[in-house]
Amino acid sequence: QSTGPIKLGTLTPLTGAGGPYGPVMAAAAKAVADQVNAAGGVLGRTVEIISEDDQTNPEAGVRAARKLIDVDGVQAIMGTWASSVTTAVAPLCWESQIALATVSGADTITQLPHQGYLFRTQPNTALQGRKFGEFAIEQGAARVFFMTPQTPFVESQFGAIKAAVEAAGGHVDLLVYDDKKSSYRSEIDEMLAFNPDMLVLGGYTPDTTVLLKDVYRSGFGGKLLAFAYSVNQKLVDELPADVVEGIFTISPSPAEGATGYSELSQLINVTSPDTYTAQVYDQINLILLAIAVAGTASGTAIKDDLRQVSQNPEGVEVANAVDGLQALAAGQAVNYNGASGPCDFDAIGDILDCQFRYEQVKDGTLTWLKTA
Amino acid sequence: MIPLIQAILNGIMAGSLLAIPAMGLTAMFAVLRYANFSIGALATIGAFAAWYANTVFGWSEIPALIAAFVVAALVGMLVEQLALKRLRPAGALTVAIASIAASVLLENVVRFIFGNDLRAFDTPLVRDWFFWGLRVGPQQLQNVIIAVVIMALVFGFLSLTRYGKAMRAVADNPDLARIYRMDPQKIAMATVALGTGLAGVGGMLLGLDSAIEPMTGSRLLLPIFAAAVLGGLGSIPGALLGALIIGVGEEISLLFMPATYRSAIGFVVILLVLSMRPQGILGERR
Amino acid sequence: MSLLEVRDLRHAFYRVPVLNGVDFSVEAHEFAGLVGPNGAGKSTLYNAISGLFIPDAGTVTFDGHDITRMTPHERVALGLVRTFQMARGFPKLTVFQNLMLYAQDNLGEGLLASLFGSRTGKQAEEAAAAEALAIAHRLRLDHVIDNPLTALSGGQKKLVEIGRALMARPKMILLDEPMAGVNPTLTQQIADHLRGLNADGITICLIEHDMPLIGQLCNPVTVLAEGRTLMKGTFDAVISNLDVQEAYLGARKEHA
Amino acid sequence: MLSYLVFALITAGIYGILALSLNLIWGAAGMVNLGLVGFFAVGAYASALLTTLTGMPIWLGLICSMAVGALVGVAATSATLRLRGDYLAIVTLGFAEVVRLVALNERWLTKGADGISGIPRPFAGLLNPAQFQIFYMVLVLAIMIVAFLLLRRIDRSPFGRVLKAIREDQELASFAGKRIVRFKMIAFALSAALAGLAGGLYAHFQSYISPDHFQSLLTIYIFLAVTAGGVGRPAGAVLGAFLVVGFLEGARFIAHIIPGISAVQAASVREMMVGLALILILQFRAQGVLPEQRLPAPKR
Amino acid sequence: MLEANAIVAGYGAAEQILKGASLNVQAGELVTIIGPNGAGKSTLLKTIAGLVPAKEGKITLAGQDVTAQSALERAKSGFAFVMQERNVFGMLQVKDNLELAYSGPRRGFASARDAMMDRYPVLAQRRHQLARTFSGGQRQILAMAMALLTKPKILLLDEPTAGLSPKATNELFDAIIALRNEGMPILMVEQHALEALQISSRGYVLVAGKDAATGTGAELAADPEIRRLFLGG
Ligand SMILES: Nc1ncnc2c1ncn2[C@@H]1O[C@H](COP(=O)(O)OP(=O)(O)OP(=O)(O)O)[C@@H](O)[C@H]1O
Ligand SMILES: Nc1ncnc2c1ncn2[C@@H]1O[C@H](COP(=O)(O)OP(=O)(O)OP(=O)(O)O)[C@@H](O)[C@H]1O
Ligand SMILES: [Mg+2]
Ligand SMILES: [Mg+2]
Repeated sequence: QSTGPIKLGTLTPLTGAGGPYGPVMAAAAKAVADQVNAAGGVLGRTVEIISEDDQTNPEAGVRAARKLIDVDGVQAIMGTWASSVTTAVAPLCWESQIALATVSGADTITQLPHQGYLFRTQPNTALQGRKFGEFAIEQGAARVFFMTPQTPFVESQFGAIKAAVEAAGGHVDLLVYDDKKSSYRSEIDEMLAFNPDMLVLGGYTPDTTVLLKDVYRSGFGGKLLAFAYSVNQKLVDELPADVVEGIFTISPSPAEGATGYSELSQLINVTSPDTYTAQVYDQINLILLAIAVAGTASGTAIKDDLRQVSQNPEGVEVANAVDGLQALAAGQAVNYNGASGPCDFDAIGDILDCQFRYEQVKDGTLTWLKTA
Repeated sequence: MIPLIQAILNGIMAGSLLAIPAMGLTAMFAVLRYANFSIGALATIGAFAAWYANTVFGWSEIPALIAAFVVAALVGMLVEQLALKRLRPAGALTVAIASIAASVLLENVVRFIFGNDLRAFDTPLVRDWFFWGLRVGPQQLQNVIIAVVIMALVFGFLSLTRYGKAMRAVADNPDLARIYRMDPQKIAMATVALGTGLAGVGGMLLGLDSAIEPMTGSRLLLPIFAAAVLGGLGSIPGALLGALIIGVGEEISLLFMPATYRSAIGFVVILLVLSMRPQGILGERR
Repeated sequence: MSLLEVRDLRHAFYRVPVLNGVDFSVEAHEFAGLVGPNGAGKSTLYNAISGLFIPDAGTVTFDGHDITRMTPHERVALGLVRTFQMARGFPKLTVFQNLMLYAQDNLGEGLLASLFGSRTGKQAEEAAAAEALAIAHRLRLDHVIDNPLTALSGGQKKLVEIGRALMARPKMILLDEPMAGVNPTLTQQIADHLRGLNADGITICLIEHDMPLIGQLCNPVTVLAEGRTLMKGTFDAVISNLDVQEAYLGARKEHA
Repeated sequence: MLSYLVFALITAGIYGILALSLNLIWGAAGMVNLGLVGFFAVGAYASALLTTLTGMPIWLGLICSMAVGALVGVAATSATLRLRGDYLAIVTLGFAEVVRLVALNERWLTKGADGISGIPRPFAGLLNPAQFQIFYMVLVLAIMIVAFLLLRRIDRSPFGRVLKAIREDQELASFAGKRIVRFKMIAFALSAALAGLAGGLYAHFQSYISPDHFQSLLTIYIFLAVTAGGVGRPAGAVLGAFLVVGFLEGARFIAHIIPGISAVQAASVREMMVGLALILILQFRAQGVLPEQRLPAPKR
Repeated sequence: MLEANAIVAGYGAAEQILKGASLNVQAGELVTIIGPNGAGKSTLLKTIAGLVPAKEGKITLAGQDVTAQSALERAKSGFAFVMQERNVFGMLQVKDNLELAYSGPRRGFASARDAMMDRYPVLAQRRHQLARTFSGGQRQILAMAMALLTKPKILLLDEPTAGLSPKATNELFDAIIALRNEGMPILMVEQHALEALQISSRGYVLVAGKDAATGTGAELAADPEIRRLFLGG
């Protein structure tokens, strides 16, 4: 297929448990496509985004992916969120020689025999856990309590937190809760019984909202640390100010001074886009650049030439596809540094290195503390 | 001892949230003899209506509660009129299944209009009260009281007033009701308004306690249904009791079970109770 | 030993006593009658005998077995079948299917026989079908044989009720007002048939308010009143009893 | 496009087997199994674990998924078979929840939320992906048709007649001398076995399963399928399953035609259409497209 | 008073059960319909009461055409109907059955109910019992009491004595005669056919959806052919 628009698919959760995240992700991909098309497209072809809903359900996700691949003929699928969906969809992709870019966290994903067709922009979960633990220590916490719903990465995350905190002589404990409940009073009682001075929240926005309210009611006096994708500006705005004041958040981030994140924020008109949106933004930029470098729009081309644009030491640094395409047109090599990080990948498709941005809710807004 | 009492208190507070929509479900079942599963989506709609009234019009809690009731009841009647009414001759289960389809439809109408974002009410959160090493939430206490009051009102209405008796008569035998000058259509609609309105109120209280999004209500549909069955489908006090038992059972289970198995405990409680009382706690034998 | 023997049966619903120590027995091959005022407890007695509920006290023995606490189907398996006063049935199934379901020991009902069509199963099924058609014909149900029960008249439902008992060919049939609502002419024909069954050895117990019919068919007749056995005797002895006349038959006024 | 249709047919075939399972237990015997997806999951996990851990051949795994489905089904529900229908509904609902929680939390057995990947596919080495799909479609549809023929036979047989009697009035059925608990147990075991088989077929097709696969939405879809197709008639169940898959997939294309809506709005339109289509079918055919048949009595 | 003319009716779209049945009841008349099972007697009463729609024909009450009215409207215009089956609210207590049946001004209820309970003491003794636990005969009595509480203009009775003891049957017939004597038009279906015809002013024999014969009660009861075919001897 070498004429007509270049077709790319997003497969994000638009309904179901991941519902709060998927829509913005799809919108971000679309916005990049529009931007690129306005600047003349890629290889002289326009870019078309087809958005399907994985319903946060691998069964439905596979059905949607089949449609994207077999009917729409997309060359890449971006944005799969739930690890189970990614794992279910991945074989379809490598069998059909389609690239799959994911934001899922489960460690097992990149160990699948994907022959390079899969890459993910989400940093390794153990790494995130370590950052949590180190930050807790830094904040002077000696007793850290981790509350999380059941996810594929509970163990590795908790293990890393534990290692980091115990190395500094602290204590940790874990509670895995059921994320479909409307109140967590007894879970909080259990947490209080441990008497932690820092509570780490591992959930997503819906359950974290409920949890934070109950934490507030309980009069818990310790510090709170959460993923920025759950305690985002939206949540901060919606909850009463006293409930969220002082919460620390942590998220993967590009190096300080990189422009990708703020450009994304402008492009989709969202004050502080969550990490998943930033990652999808990076995914489509990378894919378009890889296509441009390869000169053909195919999954194999993307797979083969992704690292040409993501981590080319000779390349000029670019933070979006339009700039990158221009640079390529001018005969330069490019090195993409995006909104979620520098986007350099190892052989199995994991990101090599990532910085984290630390923020804290101050007077009702997420305020930057540091990037490290 | 303290943790046990605390768990019971927590359970009562959690259970009272399920109770109101469960009473709506059971009230409709008492009269119409089918389980209207659209109450999940209608609870969401009630929550959104109240949220809209609260954050956009600035209404306070009680008027917002009324808005939740009215809007959910109107939508509920519309669903009954357009989608369910004509199916009644085909049997209770067909209607119940159609109400699930209606629920899917409604949930996505909400999603279409409001998106998936979480929303919260513009009301202050209150810290718990502490005494004797226990803590209770004033707002949750208020939910318990609302649930009990609604239970008393609805129960009194159905069993003491002539209109309430007429509702049950229609449930029993619509043809005979017609001969005795009762209008099954009107009465069915009134029941649906009552039941779905209660679902709306339940949705708002749920939203006050947690957050509002298109799945707020349907997420809890199963425990709500379970509460109604446990109490004995058709029994209003039963629905309240069933909800409290499920709530307390789940919270107590946390004392000795991993929290992730919490919702399974609800079902174990149901199994235990039902094996002793097959008709539900307060259910009438059929 | 009687075929059916009920001793000192007692039962109360929500503390309201209904059976207050009923003694009742039916000998093998008898055509017994059971009468009594409305609310005397006749149907309740049948309910206890057939296993609809377990009585508070007393025993029921049938054919030498203590059946007081057996499940209904175990009692049927022993050869005791009943009909209901308020005709019930499987509403969406046809008259034919309703009848077929009462055929006992139908080997065709096994899963394997149903799936793979065993010879004996097929034969049993065919025999039952022939029987069902004959009974339907006798009960004037031919033209509604494929109707679901919901599409029958009140009397026709009662006829199906009778028909099901006939299908079972058990040791004993308990009939609860089978003729109420059945046209008098047909009643006569059914009565003849019942008498024939009885002659073939099937024990029958009949509850009826139609006194001429009881007189025609039953001997002995037991009278139940207020949950107790008032008396048992021949039909003539029963109707000439003053207590029975007072409680049950009523003084007959001449109508203007 | 062709491979998409093949895929859709495989999905429909698996849904069809599930619908047949539900129709047997609900349509024929009147027992409401709200935990259908739980039995589907049990079957899927059984075959997946046995084939990946013990290297059992796939056909044996599938047989085991039926056996395990039936066993677990009977064990979970035997206590309720004496009780009225609503309680079976609740117990099965709880069963599905417990299955999901066990699959999610008992990592030693099920690998938790990670799920089990690398489940073997039959003849995977011999066929390329496209050939495999076609082979699997034939396999699934053939199994579905066999199941359909068997269930239709049951439906019209004396055994099926007893089930229907139990559905109509189980108390009366016992007064007709039927051992209702036994009949219900057999029916439930059969139905659970079928759901388990569907699960096994699903697992070996997808080669990956996880707790997320088994959400109650699937149970809802199957209930909708059976209701729309016609409760109490195997052909109706199969038709309903194909209709539902048709709606689920067809709605995608329609949702994309509507201009000016966001992705999430398109997704909600898609689901709305599925709900609406089923409501509309029921408005016009309250008994489903292929209503239950009444067999005429044989002629004298 | 009541006139039904060439009624065609049935259940569902295609089926015809009544194929042009006609009858009338004059003021102060007791009219009995007899006929074999499945002839359409109940269907005719249900059509008159409005529970089964008439496909053809006309029904008038006191000169007013009610054919187009619903069952509810007809009940309001003065029909009372004791159905053959399911004629009480089984899930309600006896006292609630009576309360719902009563249709006069609220404050007259207590005395009307007490009068009814005096007439049928079983209703007073068992006022809190659920109607569905009543014995067959008790149920018939309750149904009759409910119909009478509506103070109807015309009374339709479908086998009111089915299941009643001989004594209760006689008492009920006496009560019906008393009502007739008060001027209440009554249309009754009975399988106690001979007794019913004896107390009726007129009777109809309904066969296969049509009125096959009519005459005074005594005439019909004496007709040997009718006796043989429908009266059992
Ligand atoms: N579940 C119950 N609760 C309370 N009372 C009951 C219940 N079942 C039956 N009764 C009462 O028990 C008595 C006996 O009823 P039963 O049906 O046995 O009478 P019967 O002799 O068959 O009368 P009939 O000739 O009218 O059919 C009646 O007074 C009835 O009201
Ligand atoms: N709900 C129904 N749907 C379809 N057909 C029906 C229905 N009710 C009755 N029928 C049929 O209509 C015919 C007349 O029924 P109807 O009840 O009027 O008879 P009937 O004269 O009252 O008989 P009975 O003396 O047995 O009560 C019967 O053949 C019956 O099969
Ligand atoms: Mg009786
Ligand atoms: Mg009749």
